[in-house]
Amino acid sequence: MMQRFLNDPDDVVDETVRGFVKAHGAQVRLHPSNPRVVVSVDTPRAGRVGVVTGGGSGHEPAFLGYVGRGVVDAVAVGEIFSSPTANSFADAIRAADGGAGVAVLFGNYAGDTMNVKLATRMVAKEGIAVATVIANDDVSSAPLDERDRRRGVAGEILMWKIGGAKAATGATLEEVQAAAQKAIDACRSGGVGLAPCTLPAVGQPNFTIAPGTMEVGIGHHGEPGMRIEPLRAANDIADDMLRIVMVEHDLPPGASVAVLLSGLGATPVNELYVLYDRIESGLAERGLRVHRALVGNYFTSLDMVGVTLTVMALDAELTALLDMDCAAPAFGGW
Amino acid sequence: MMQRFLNDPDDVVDETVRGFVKAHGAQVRLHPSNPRVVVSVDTPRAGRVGVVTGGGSGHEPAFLGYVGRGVVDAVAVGEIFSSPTANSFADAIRAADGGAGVAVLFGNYAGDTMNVKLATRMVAKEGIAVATVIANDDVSSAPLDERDRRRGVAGEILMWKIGGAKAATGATLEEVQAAAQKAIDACRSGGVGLAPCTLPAVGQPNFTIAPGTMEVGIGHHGEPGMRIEPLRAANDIADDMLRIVMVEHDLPPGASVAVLLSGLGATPVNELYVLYDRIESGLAERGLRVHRALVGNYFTSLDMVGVTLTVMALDAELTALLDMDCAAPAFGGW
Amino acid sequence: MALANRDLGAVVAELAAVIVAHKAWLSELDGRIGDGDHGANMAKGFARAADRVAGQDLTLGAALAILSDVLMGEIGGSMGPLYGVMFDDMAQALEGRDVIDIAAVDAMLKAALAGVQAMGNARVGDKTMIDTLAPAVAAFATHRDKGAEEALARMVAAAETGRDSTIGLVARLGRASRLGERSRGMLDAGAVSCCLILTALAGSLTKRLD
Amino acid sequence: MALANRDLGAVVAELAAVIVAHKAWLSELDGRIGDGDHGANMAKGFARAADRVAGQDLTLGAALAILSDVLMGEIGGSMGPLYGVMFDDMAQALEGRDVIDIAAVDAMLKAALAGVQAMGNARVGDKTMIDTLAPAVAAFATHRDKGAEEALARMVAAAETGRDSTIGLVARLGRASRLGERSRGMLDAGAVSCCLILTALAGSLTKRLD
Ligand SMILES: Nc1ncnc2c1ncn2[C@@H]1O[C@H](COP(=O)(O)OP(=O)(O)O)[C@@H](O)[C@H]1O
Ligand SMILES: Nc1ncnc2c1ncn2[C@@H]1O[C@H](COP(=O)(O)OP(=O)(O)O)[C@@H](O)[C@H]1O
Ligand SMILES: [Mg+2]
Ligand SMILES: [Mg+2]
Ligand SMILES: [Mg+2]
Ligand SMILES: [Mg+2]
Repeated sequence: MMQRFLNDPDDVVDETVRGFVKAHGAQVRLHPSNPRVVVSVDTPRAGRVGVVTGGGSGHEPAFLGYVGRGVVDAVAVGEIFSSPTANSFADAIRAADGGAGVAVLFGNYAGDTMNVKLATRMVAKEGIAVATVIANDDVSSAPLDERDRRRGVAGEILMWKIGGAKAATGATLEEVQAAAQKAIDACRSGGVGLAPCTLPAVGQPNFTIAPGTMEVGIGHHGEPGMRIEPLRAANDIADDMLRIVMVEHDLPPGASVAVLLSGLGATPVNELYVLYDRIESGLAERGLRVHRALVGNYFTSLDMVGVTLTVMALDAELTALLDMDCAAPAFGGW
Repeated sequence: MMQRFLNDPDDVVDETVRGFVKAHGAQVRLHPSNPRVVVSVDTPRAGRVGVVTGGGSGHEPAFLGYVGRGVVDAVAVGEIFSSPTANSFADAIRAADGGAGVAVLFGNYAGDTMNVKLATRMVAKEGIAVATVIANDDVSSAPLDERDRRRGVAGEILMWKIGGAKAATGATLEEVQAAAQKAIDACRSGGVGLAPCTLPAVGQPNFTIAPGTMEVGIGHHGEPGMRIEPLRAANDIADDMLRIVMVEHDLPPGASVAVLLSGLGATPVNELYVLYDRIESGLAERGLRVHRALVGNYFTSLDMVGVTLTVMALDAELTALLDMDCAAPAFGGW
Repeated sequence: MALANRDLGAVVAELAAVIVAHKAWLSELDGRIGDGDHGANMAKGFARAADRVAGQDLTLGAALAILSDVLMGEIGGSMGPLYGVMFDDMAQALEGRDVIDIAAVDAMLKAALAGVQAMGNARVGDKTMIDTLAPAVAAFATHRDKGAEEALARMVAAAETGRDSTIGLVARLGRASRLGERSRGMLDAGAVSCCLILTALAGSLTKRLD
Repeated sequence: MALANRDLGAVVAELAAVIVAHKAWLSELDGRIGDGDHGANMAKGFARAADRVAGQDLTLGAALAILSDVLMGEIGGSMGPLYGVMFDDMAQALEGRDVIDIAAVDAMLKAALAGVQAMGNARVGDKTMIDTLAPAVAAFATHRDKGAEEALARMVAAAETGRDSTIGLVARLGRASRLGERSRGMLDAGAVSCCLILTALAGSLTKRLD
């Protein structure tokens, strides 16, 4: 028995999108003809590069929560844990196009890659230039020398922020693409799962994490991680996650980073802070300074118990773009 | 076996507060001598009324997340689900005092009431004027004619917002108190629980919700609600909650409301929007307009699966104060 | 009865020892109809107070004031303020007294009851520590003419009867009141801790009379 | 073989009927090593396409183009683009043809394979629908001289062998690849649906030849 707030599981995505647009009507609107596309009220901006993303549902507030001023212009919404259609990506691209081209910044999943490829083909006929960046920040999903096989996880949020900020400066499509690529290249992420998630249409956990154990390196849909091991104390987990994401970061003492610690849906908020307490100490021990920290449910996986840690290495350009003003439902703001 | 991110359960509150202050150091700081008091970096403001709250931990981002510019000046932090000490309330009051008195806006729980009473006695000797408002927005916790027995739940957030905004206008202590009182009087809240929460130190659920059932009217610590009934579809639950909070609201068609729909910790974010979709439709059917909606994990109960719905009736004054600019970690903002 | 009011800090240590010894039991009782932290709350506060009075030459009032400070300052929840005020008011009732005589104990007990009632607004029958405290205080006053030892013994007996009366009561205050009828049939944790305190206090005083 | 290329919309309806009939089976297979939605994804897309072609006088190419549109436009995940491109490229291979002859079928099948490979970059042995499609297309080409009926039968036989070969394979692409060695021993859902489609297509064409 699922203890969840659901109607017909087949309707959950439409209902989520509808409720989201109702709640955040000051910032976003539904595409007039495609109920699986959400568009910023500021979009399109003539002469500016549009920023688009999209992905499966069940990760709320990702992806649609990052639509807003100075972040993402339009988002394509898929079924739960399933890529949006090519049509939806194409409609999002069309909605975001202000005549200067559109950067599609998405995660490295086969379905998304193929649907973006198709969508790009569709809008090319209409003369819309598209550049893509494929996020691959999840270090546990493949070794470094096969980085193009790594999946995209919460680092995507920082990629969108940087890409959106660059677009807001009036940069060209190539410049926006380069900034977003630089952003995701500067990100390393790793997740830990303590309890699995249940897809509404399935009604039972779609993988297993035995009580007393945890899955280190878990993916955002429950993809198996690097290892299953006995559940340890929060501080040990924090240390381990930090090691996993820092191993490929070669940062001199005094360098700045941005940190994103996201709950996966059913993790109590206070425990995110328990972990963050230790993570920031670990960064300080490495001589690093946290320029900005985001702690909360930023990129979830339905009701999974777990977290994703993302550390982004900052230089002057990324810092300036990261700090640029923006507004989107998932970033809150009054 | 608890699948949770914890160290020694006795340390969870200190670790949470420490992590919180590290993550949000641009907005808040720890009290220099009391590690259970968090203070806004803007506080105290000379000649302005201070706003203080406090309560047990386990409700993050409440209470400490509402410390910030134009909301709460200082917060006293208690053990999990247990009132802060009188000393902590007194230190929060002292920290918030800018010479114009301090409004302590808190929830109707015996421990909080007594500790605020004691704290008020302590600071009175130092010449600090204190006015209190006790939130009692939870309609399920007592009948209307025993309103002073009703507990305070998520409506407290709107009370803090209104009280903080009023203080920011330079209002007197009496005016701030009156505005906060008016705010909470305009709020009605009701919760539904689908799965219980587990206190770190206890290690097993501290009450039971049988699978296949739900507790309508549940309190923020699992206090028994109005009735236990079979789990129903999200739309039915939304309709029921709306009925429960609207029954005491007598609003003419065309009136405006603010809506706060908070997850209780382990509720998937998308399901909050599924509920909100229906709730806003229900308000529209009643001819009401949602002036502002907050949907997210605003006031939680550890890892409880459930939600609280708060509807606040707005008039011109409350609308203006609600819309006033503010910034606090729990409200996000870039 | 006429006890020199000095070197009595140990009385607080003796109260603390009893509370700490019953920590698990108090939490278990609170767990049945409350949130299960009464033993932890109490033991933490009393143990800290015992540490602070240790090795000092204190009057009973001064020792109780320290206990009160710790409870009010460091223990949240309901117990901090309720027992905090109780011991503070007891200390105030002893202020300026060089000897602890029957009148002093009577004043002290009456102050304890008044303090807890002013803070918590509980009445007899609400299933709280008041169900122990009120009859105990009354019994001492009634029997004070019979001498300290007898009056203290009567107080303890009344406290025990009061404590046990909570089994048959439905909680009307505090967390247990959420349970309504389901709270009947169990001892109230605060009534039990209050009885432990009064009993230990009586023992400490009686012992010093000998 | 020389089939007039009109009134062939029903072929798509026949493909859809087979897919819908096997919805649960396809999902169950996907559930073992994927996310369990293959049957639902496929049935939704094919059933919608069947609705759209119903009652229309269409060429095979036009009907396949409608199927492709529905899959690309309304079905996300991997199947939308993979089968979407496959049917789109099949339709393009038939463009301008008045009759469906062996050369047309051969061109159509080769286009299907090229389309899926261009979109998904899978190779034989990766445990995907390609393990069905590639040998089936090759078999038809090899045996086209033996006449349509025989060549189609060879194609179906090769598709079945290819489908069954996935049991022994470890998935290197798609969701099942997460499982590594654990994906061995199970049929691949896409290989099964692809075999169903090719078999149904062969049946529809053969039937109309008689
Ligand atoms: N208003 C009150 N007046 C007197 N005693 C009270 C009152 N409310 C609660 N109590 C006592 O407090 C006890 C519970 O204490 P404790 O468990 O330490 O605090 P909490 O209820 O905050 O967890 C109850 O058993 C009851 O005897
Ligand atoms: N790159 C690819 N090329 C060809 N076929 C693929 C590829 N990736 C996956 N597949 C096929 O897709 C099937 C799964 O389809 P489906 O379950 O509908 O999509 P999803 O994997 O998005 O849930 C697999 O069984 C496999 O045959
Ligand atoms: Mg899928
Ligand atoms: Mg307690
Ligand atoms: Mg208790
Ligand atoms: Mg699948």
